[in-house]
Amino acid sequence: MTLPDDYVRAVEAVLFAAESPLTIDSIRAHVGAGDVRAALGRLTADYAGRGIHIVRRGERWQFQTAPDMAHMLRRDREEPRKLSRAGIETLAIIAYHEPVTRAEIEAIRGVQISKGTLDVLMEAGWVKPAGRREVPGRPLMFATSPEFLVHFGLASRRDLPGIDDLRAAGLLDPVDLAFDRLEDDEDGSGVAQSLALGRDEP
Amino acid sequence: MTLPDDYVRAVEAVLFAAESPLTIDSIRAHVGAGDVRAALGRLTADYAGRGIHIVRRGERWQFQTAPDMAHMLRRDREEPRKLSRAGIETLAIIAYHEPVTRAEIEAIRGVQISKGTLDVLMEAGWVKPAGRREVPGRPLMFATSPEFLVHFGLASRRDLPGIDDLRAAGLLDPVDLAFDRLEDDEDGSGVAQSLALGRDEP
Amino acid sequence: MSDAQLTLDLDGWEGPLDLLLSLARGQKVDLRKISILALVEQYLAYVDSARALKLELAADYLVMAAWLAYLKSALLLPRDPLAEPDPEELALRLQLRLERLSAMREAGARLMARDRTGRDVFLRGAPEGLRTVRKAAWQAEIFDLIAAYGRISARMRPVMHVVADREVMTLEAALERVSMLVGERIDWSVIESFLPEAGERLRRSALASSFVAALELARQGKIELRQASPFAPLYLRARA
Repeated sequence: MTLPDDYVRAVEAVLFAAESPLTIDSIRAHVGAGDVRAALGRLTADYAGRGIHIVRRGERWQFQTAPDMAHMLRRDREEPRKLSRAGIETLAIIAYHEPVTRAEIEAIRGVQISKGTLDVLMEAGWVKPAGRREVPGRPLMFATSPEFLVHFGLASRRDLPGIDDLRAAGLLDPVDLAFDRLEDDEDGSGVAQSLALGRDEP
Repeated sequence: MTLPDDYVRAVEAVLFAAESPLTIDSIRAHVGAGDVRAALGRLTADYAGRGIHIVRRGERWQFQTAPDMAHMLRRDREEPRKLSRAGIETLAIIAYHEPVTRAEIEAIRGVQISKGTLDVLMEAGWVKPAGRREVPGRPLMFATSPEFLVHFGLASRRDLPGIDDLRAAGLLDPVDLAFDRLEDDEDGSGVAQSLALGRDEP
Repeated sequence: MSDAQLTLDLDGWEGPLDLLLSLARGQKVDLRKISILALVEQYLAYVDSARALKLELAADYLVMAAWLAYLKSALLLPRDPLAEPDPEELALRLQLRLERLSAMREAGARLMARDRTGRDVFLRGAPEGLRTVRKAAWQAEIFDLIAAYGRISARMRPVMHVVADREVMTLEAALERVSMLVGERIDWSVIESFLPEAGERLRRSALASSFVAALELARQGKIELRQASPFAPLYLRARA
């Protein structure tokens, strides 16, 4: 491994000194013109296998400790507050479906969201309002924030666990849409078949 | 350079996440028994020549950005700002009467000038001190700078329009004349509004 | 799942769909292969047992129970092609909803199991921080400068009140003229006849001065004044 040049060193220092994840533009504002992305690539490789890593979170980059060091560091630290089951499900629905309205969240969960649930997610900084749906009543939509990606260690929303499989299986589509597609795909026989199972079983 | 072993990596991560410099004992409290000093030596060598260093302060150790990168952590950003009314008037008096003392500026303006006003003009680079008036107290005099001419697109101070030009342009309309004209206006807001526009009126 | 377990967990569910999903999971098969009919029966059994124990059930559990009872009977009856809505469609929709809730529940669990900041990975404890020093780039236009000087000049220039040159007849001149002319008249003469030939501005001044002169001469006993009524013509005559 060769020593990094001064531009790479500057990116390294700025990222290290930062109090929050930095975009490429904000890094460049400090280190001046140059290939920040290439420098980040070089640094990411340099730190792979070390006790600290460089990671991308959305469009932002930061240093953090290697995940396998968790047990060394957890001591004398408070665990982040535990989310309720309603909170976890609501967060998952927002993350996998965003932007999504409160009514859409409730349709998936089959139960009304209590007022505190969204508040807790917004207070944690993981969820933020994301405009209004242009339908009658113009309901507010919700989406995840950059802090959500940081907290859950996601480079982007595409890294949400299993999101590609869920999408491929149509499990991120509304029931109506999924139902119509089932009818089209299998022109009724599939429906009949799966329900035959339902009927035959005791 | 070989990759560090897990003990070295643990020391690295602990040092990174620490909120203050750590003694060898407090590092050991986190990472468990082992040669912390050797691990620190290894890390110090690994980071030599990088953008961040491991440094020893007395009996405590910490990460910090490389000293030659300190200037990167600070970034100057220029923000356009309009001169205040006091600022532009003071600048005008200096331009038309230079060299002038602060007392003379105040006599012409009829209003005291705050210390900040001249500071702003000097910070902008348009005004500079120009010797002292040989009167009791030897007050400082001010004059415009070459940058002043450049900024305002003037070849010389003689290019500033004279009093007769100002009168011809309607810029000498006495303020109370403007008031007379506006007294016909019924409501106060109309007066305020037209006053703001007063100098544009024929 | 026994009734006892069900009642123990009475408050553990977040609504009927949650309960249905738990029951469906009890079938230990792919959700796409669950028996909706078995599920319906389990749910109805749960609601019955809760009632038997005289437990208060939230209204939405009872609404779901009524709906499922309807679905059950529709599924069991010979298929009526004209029946609306088609019970098999209803069953499929319920199954799709359960699949979606289940998918999100698993996604939530996987999300929570990730390496989370502050629990599994840590950020730098004492970052130096980055500083942005804002520097003002002062702006002003040449017009602002000139206008400002115009404003100061207008404000500070000595204020001069100029009175336009006006044609006037002084009181002295009027006294002299009226005394002279009144001696030459024998009878009453209207005051306007004492005024000089002049333009309108001088005439107004002369009228005012001559009127004051007439009052003064009358006070001195040199002339007499006569006026029929207010604003009527004013006549002058030398005192005999």
